[in-house]
Amino acid sequence: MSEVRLEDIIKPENKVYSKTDLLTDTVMHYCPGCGHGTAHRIVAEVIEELGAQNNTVGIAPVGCSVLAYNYFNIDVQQAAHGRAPALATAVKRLMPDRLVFTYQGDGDLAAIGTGETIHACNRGENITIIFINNGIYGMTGGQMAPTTLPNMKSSTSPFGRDVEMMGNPLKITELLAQLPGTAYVTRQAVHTPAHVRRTKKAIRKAFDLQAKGAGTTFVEIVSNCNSGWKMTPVDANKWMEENMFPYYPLGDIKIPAE
Amino acid sequence: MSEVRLEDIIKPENKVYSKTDLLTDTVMHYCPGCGHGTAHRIVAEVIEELGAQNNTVGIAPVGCSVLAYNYFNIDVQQAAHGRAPALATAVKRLMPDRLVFTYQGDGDLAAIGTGETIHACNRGENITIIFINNGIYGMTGGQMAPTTLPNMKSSTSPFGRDVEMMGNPLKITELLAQLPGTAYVTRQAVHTPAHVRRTKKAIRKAFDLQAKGAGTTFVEIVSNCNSGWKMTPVDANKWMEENMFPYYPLGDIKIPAE
Amino acid sequence: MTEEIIIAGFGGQGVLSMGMILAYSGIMQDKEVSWMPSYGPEMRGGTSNVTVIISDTRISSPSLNMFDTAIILNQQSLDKFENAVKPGGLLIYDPNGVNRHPERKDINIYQIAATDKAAELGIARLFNMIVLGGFLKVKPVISEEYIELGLQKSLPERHHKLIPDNLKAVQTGKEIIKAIQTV
Amino acid sequence: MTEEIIIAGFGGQGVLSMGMILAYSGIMQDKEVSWMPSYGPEMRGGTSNVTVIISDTRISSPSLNMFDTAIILNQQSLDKFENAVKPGGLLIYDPNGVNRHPERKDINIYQIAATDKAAELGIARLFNMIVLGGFLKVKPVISEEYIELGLQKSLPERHHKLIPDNLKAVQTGKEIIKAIQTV
Amino acid sequence: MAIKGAIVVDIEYCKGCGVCVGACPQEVIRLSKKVNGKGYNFAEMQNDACVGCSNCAVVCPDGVITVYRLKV
Amino acid sequence: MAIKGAIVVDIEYCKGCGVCVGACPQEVIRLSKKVNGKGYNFAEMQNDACVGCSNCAVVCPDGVITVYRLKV
Amino acid sequence: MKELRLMKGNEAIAEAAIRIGVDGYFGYPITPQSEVLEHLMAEKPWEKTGMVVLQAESEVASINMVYGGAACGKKVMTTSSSPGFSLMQEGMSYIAGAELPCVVANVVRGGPGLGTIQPSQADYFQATKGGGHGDYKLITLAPSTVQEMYDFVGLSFELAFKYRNPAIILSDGLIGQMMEKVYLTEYKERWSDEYINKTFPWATTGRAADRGNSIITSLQLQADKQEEVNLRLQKKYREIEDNEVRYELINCEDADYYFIAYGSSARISQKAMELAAEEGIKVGLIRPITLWPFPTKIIRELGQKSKGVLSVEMSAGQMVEDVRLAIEGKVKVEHFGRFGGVIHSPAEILNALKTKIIGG
Amino acid sequence: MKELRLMKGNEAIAEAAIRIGVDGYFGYPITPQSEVLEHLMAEKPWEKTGMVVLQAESEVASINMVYGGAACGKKVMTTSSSPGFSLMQEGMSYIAGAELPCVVANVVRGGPGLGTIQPSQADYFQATKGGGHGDYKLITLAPSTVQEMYDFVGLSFELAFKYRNPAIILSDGLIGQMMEKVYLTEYKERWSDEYINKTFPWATTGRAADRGNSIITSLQLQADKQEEVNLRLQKKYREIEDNEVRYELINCEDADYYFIAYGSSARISQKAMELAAEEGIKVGLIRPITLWPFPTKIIRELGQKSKGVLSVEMSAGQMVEDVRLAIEGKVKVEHFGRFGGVIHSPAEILNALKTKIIGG
Ligand SMILES: Cc1ncc(C[n+]2csc(CCOP(=O)(O)OP(=O)(O)O)c2C)c(N)n1
Ligand SMILES: Cc1ncc(C[n+]2csc(CCOP(=O)(O)OP(=O)(O)O)c2C)c(N)n1
Ligand code: SF4
Ligand code: SF4
Ligand code: SF4
Ligand code: SF4
Ligand code: SF4
Ligand code: SF4
Ligand SMILES: [Mg+2]
Ligand SMILES: [Mg+2]
Repeated sequence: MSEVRLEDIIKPENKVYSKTDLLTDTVMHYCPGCGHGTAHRIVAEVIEELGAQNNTVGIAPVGCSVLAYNYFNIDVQQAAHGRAPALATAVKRLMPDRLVFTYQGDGDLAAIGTGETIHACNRGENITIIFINNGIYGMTGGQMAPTTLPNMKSSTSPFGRDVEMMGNPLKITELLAQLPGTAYVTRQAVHTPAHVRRTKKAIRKAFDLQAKGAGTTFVEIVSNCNSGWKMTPVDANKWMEENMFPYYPLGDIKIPAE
Repeated sequence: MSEVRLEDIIKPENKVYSKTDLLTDTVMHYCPGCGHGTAHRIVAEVIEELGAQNNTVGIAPVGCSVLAYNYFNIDVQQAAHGRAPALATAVKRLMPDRLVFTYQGDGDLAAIGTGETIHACNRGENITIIFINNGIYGMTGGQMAPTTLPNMKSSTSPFGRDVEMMGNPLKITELLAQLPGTAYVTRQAVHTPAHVRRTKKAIRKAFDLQAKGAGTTFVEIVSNCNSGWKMTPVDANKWMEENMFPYYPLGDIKIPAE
Repeated sequence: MTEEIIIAGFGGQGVLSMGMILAYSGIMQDKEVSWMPSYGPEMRGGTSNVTVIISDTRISSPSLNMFDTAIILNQQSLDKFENAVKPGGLLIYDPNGVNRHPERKDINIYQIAATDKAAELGIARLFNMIVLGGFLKVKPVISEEYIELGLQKSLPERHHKLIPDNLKAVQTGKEIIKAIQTV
Repeated sequence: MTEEIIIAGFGGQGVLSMGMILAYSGIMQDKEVSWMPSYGPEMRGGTSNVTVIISDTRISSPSLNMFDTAIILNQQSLDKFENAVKPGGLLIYDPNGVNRHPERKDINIYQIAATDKAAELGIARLFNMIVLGGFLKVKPVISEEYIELGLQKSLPERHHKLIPDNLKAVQTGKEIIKAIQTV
Repeated sequence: MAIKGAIVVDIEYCKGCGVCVGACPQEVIRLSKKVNGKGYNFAEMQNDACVGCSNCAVVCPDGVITVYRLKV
Repeated sequence: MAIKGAIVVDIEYCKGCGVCVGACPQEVIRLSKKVNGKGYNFAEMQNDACVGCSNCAVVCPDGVITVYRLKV
Repeated sequence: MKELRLMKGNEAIAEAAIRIGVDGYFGYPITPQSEVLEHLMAEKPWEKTGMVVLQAESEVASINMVYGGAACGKKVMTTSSSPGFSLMQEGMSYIAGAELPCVVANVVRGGPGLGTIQPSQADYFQATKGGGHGDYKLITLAPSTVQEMYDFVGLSFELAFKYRNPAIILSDGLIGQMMEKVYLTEYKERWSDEYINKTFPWATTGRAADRGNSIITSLQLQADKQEEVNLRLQKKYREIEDNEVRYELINCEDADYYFIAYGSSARISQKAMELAAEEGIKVGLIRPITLWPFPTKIIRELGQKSKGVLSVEMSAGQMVEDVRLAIEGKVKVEHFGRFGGVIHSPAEILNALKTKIIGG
Repeated sequence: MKELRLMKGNEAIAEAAIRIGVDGYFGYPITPQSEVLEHLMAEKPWEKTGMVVLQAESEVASINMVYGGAACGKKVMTTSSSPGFSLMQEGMSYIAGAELPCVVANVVRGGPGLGTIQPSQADYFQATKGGGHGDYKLITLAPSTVQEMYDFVGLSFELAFKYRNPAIILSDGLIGQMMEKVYLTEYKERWSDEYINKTFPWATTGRAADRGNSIITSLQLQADKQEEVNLRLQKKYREIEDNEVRYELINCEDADYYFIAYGSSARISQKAMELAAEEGIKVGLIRPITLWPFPTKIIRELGQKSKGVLSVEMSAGQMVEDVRLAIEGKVKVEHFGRFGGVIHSPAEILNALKTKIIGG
């Protein structure tokens, strides 16, 4: 077999996978191994597949993904911390034929933005929320998030999250699934190829449902913050499987009736 | 029987019921027949029964019950709209041996205060929340609340609440019951003697659980806003039974394990 | 001509709408008008008042402390506004429920038993139009025909059929108002 | 005496802690000190720098544009700070990964191959102490003994056992620094 | 042994809402034709069937009813 | 018929996170001893066992892997 | 002939919004301005012009909805009263930083805190100096009639879009609740998507091949870049100061003294001026219509040559600082205010002129 | 001897809070001040002094927790940075209206909007004029060293309780992030319940037979009552203005010119002053320590007799208005600022003095 040389394989006509053009060429500022990058890519791939590049408005949060607008080659608004669902509400209502999604971290969505998240979902705003749950405030240096696990260390729970004092991790996704306004609520991950493919399908499904006017679609992605967790990326992914997934089990939480 | 004259009956030693001294003599500003007054009275009666008059801090909201501090003869703080649970959190943590409760309307608690409510409950703050759900913003003139029923008229849904446009009524109480931080969650009413007595028991139970450090206790009272609903008090109570109760069924939603 | 009026009474007495009809009628007669209510939280009960100004020229302040005319519909309002009538001005009041009657000597005082009359005629809802009629009798700042136009503009279409009754009540008011003191 | 220093390099090179040890040592020697870091969002990577001032008198501005000494640990920082050295001042740099060497003629330039040395000795974590040693060799603004006290104060108790190794690295730095140009 | 009850309504504080009327199992209460100082038709006993059960007082939003009971 | 694959890593954009390494079913990838301009040990092919399954590219957070596949 | 209506100030805002072709209103009830949302809901403009109306869950949500809508190049607005406007301060700063055109009306009530629901002008500083963080300015219009409440909706949007800057209407409970004659304008169509795309290439309406992708943000992690943003903003602010000062002069021809008053206070001061004239005191009224940009020049010009100036506000003294900055110590400047929801009487104002300025 | 530590300004705030016996801290992370909460969580003061520390769900929650705690007569505080402080404006107005003593530190960053996380002083207006609604004032202290970050925590609480008024520490990313020597004070015990009950009868600690029930509110539905509240507040503010002005004079003995600068800018201006001295230009520095009450009197006194005054701020020009109000047009007043997160260099400041004042 070794007679096939690399040069023979590496030819444009043999290309089976490369980064979508819907992402710009700007180097992402994320830490090595951070799931944000992967999540960005599959969102972009779905938009590309839908041919919706010129018909989409994304809303970036405050959090590590605040600069998402530098990477997505689509129109993006950068929202105040926690308020992305409010922006998305207005955008979608004013331009109902656009594909509108927010991309938010767990601090953004489940702490300061709790009210906006719940009410947008409760109104059944016809938007998609992509929710990156890394159990920590990445951008500001690894503080405790609403989703930080019991006993998990962070810079504001340096001896581990003490649930007596600091409360329980908030399973906001399960709460949102209770609201009649949400059409599709799922929890996924992006640390292995299989999970990436499954998550991409989930995003596709969410966007398709949005196009049908089904109501709010919500895709949680449990991800790592290797920097905030103070681990190597590979260790972080392993830790995530062992610790985050039992608490935040992957899978669909609510799927449309029909 | 008619030989017993009224003067014989109406004597101090025959008194079986009168307004508790834990309420001041100030005339309540509530509209005739408004449930706020009844709710105040039974909260006051429970505090009196517990001998907790000098050991209680109440938090009044912004809403018709903003002036609750004029009626309760206990220490009261008046909170910004929606923020009563944040105040109560601090009060209880700083003075853990006090009985601390908030008294909030549906606009206050379930619209602007959604974040504070959910996070106080999620942290399991050892406080009691008394939640008056009258399906409307009473104080400001009968605007739609998060809890306004489908097709129900209000000054901001003059043709009835259109759930497509304005979203579904938010059953916040059911959501809060999902949180591990809440110890006791119940829904009651105060428009008939039987309901009043039952609700009083619920409040007693909530306060007792708080004394035991059980976590957040939450008593919803479905009530009328005859003024906002534009009905007589008696009609309003009837309408409430027929329309509010099916949507907000009375009874315990979560009771402590043991 | 500038007429500065305060109308004051209980919440449910139609104080605000009386003022509004007056103002709308003023507009129909090509006057400048302003209508400034007291306002408070929603709860039922309590007193309510409105300042109405009708003028031939641009109106400066819509909020005033002294008035040409005070139309008073309960005791509390009488206590509050009796002294706010300009010397030589007009005070009209409904004696129903009033136990301390106006005492000023330097103003014109009229009584209108509109509550009783309305009850008698079974037109409680038009009580305020009776009062309005009384006022217009004493001070015809707006001509008859414009009141009808004012009603047309201020009432929603579906209530237009009630306009004749309204006008009749105005007429009644003109008939029953009586002078107590003129200066 | 006032010594105004900038230390600049990659995020992971211990730039900030080097500055902190220097500052703490200054305190132990009864100097006035200030330590002003560049700071940014959390994400790993990127450059990092800190301004350290050690003085016998009250320090006015903790933030400066010109420095007595620049301690430079990568190319980007060299590009950025070469011109921020005062004429006659000192520039120390680690040549590892540097392809454009300093060009100024009016300053003292020293090289310290701390990266290589640290790798060679298997003490990558003490890389910054080697650099510190080199600086102190050239400018002994802090006496030896106070560096040890500074380490004691700045390291958490549980790391005190590493102090001898730190001091050894400082010693190494003093040995390996070499002058490129003196003015 | 019979039980005789009576209520005293604090007339000036009563708002005439009528909630007590329907709450009374004995149909003791009615709203008066008279009004109080605030213009409300206050509650009053219309017969002597009161058994002092306190239902009326318990639902009165303004807490203006005091209840008495005598075993005769 | 066999399938031969190959990947091209955009070395300067690779952050050396190593996530692709574990994702490859064929153990094709390793992190280089060399570093790129930003100081990262970038990913590289260590053998010719690649089957072009794209797993590595799909999990690469920075999308720096391009995958080629040839049926031979 | 234009349609004539007797309307509350609040209703006039709502009606103007519908008629000038506003695309979206997002608001939360609060006295004394709830009639804005109520009027809109009753009029169902979504059936007439396609205007979106939504009751938000809070003022924080409202202002961020406005951000989202404005970022699409749509005409969007919200209204509130003092405590609600305070909650919007982060949002206002973001909107100013991202240079989004939009309109916010604050129908001011007495503060601080929950205060009272009666009229006040004590939110002047908040509006004109910046209640939010950072160096930014809001174009601030102060209506003093119900007609102006109506007219300024259109004017605010015009200025907002002209400068890509938020504009606010600073009114109060008096103007909001009072009724006056209003001449209504014809219904205008809302802007079409094509118009928006062509006119506002910055708007995030969905990427277009010819302009690439639009980004709306107020973030610049690098300080020097953020300084550039600020320099651009400051340049724009100077331009607005040069071009958009608006005021009204009443009886200023040969005045010895001046009242400086805006909004409701200007109305009441006008009455005080009438009373003064009766006593032979010559007072003029300078009524700032734009509070920012503030009519510094005219106040300086007229005021410095007068015998004294009285700043009349329903506050403890806020605008008076801008008046002092204009007068530069040349003549006496005093403040007269009632506050916490109390409206001054014309007689009081005249009296203040006599004691604080003429006799003072 | 006092304990000596090398600390960040943010850590100094946290350490001071523990040592002076603060009862509760409630805060939400934001750069550049997250070290405050982090330091507290690492130190576990609840084990040392019983201090409560809680990470809130937002800044809105933090400030309202502070309201609740302060209403109990407890020493409570929060810290944030610009966008977070903007979110607290409703709360600040309530706290001022309810007259609650508490301390809030704003470690300012470049705005507007999300801006940048680098140092700025562009929240001066917000702090001193009132970012929230209504007529109220915050006692505003501007530390310019890490030691002052430490010391002003105690001082702020002292003033806050003395006047039942919120106090804020207006710092910035430079002072927050830099390390300097700090002399730490001894641990003080927190106030006992008995002490609080006795000293603060207004506090809602649970009704007591001798004082009846306490009510903490900022509501007065009747305007005249609300005006009384405001009159009481204004009286208190005048008292604070009379008693609590603090400033530092550096080299002011025979200065021809003055820099007016606070916080970080004062540090940098001091360096500029050194550079000026080298060139024989006699400049003094007036450093306001309290921004409100503003040291108007001393600036007027010295400044009006000088050849010109330069207000140096990391903003587009905010404090300069107060300087102008003090100088009253008597001598030239100019502003020099860098902004959006850029820190001015000493040389630039000197240059600005030369071009804007001396040569200008
Ligand atoms: C009003 C406000 N408060 C706080 C912050 C500071 N802040 C920026 S990002 C962030 C948390 C980010 O965490 P998360 O949403 O989980 O995103 P991640 O970085 O983990 O992806 C915080 C608190 C801010 N910018 N604005
Ligand atoms: C920040 C803020 N927004 C809005 C208001 C106006 N406001 C006062 S009470 C109220 C709603 C009250 O409704 P609810 O909580 O249901 O109480 P109810 O009066 O029905 O008992 C609103 C919106 C306010 N005071 N503050
Ligand atoms: S800090 Fe955490 S979330 Fe942010 S880029 Fe790094 S790893 Fe990702
Ligand atoms: S408005 Fe409604 S809630 Fe308020 S007092 Fe009246 S009936 Fe009760
Ligand atoms: S329930 Fe109370 S307030 Fe209502 S009518 Fe009866 S006694 Fe009067
Ligand atoms: S006590 Fe019972 S029986 Fe007597 S009036 Fe009241 S409800 Fe009727
Ligand atoms: S996953 Fe991507 S960035 Fe990470 S090492 Fe592999 S190629 Fe490099
Ligand atoms: S394409 Fe598949 S086989 Fe080839 S390197 Fe990538 S993961 Fe391995
Ligand atoms: Mg996160
Ligand atoms: Mg309600």
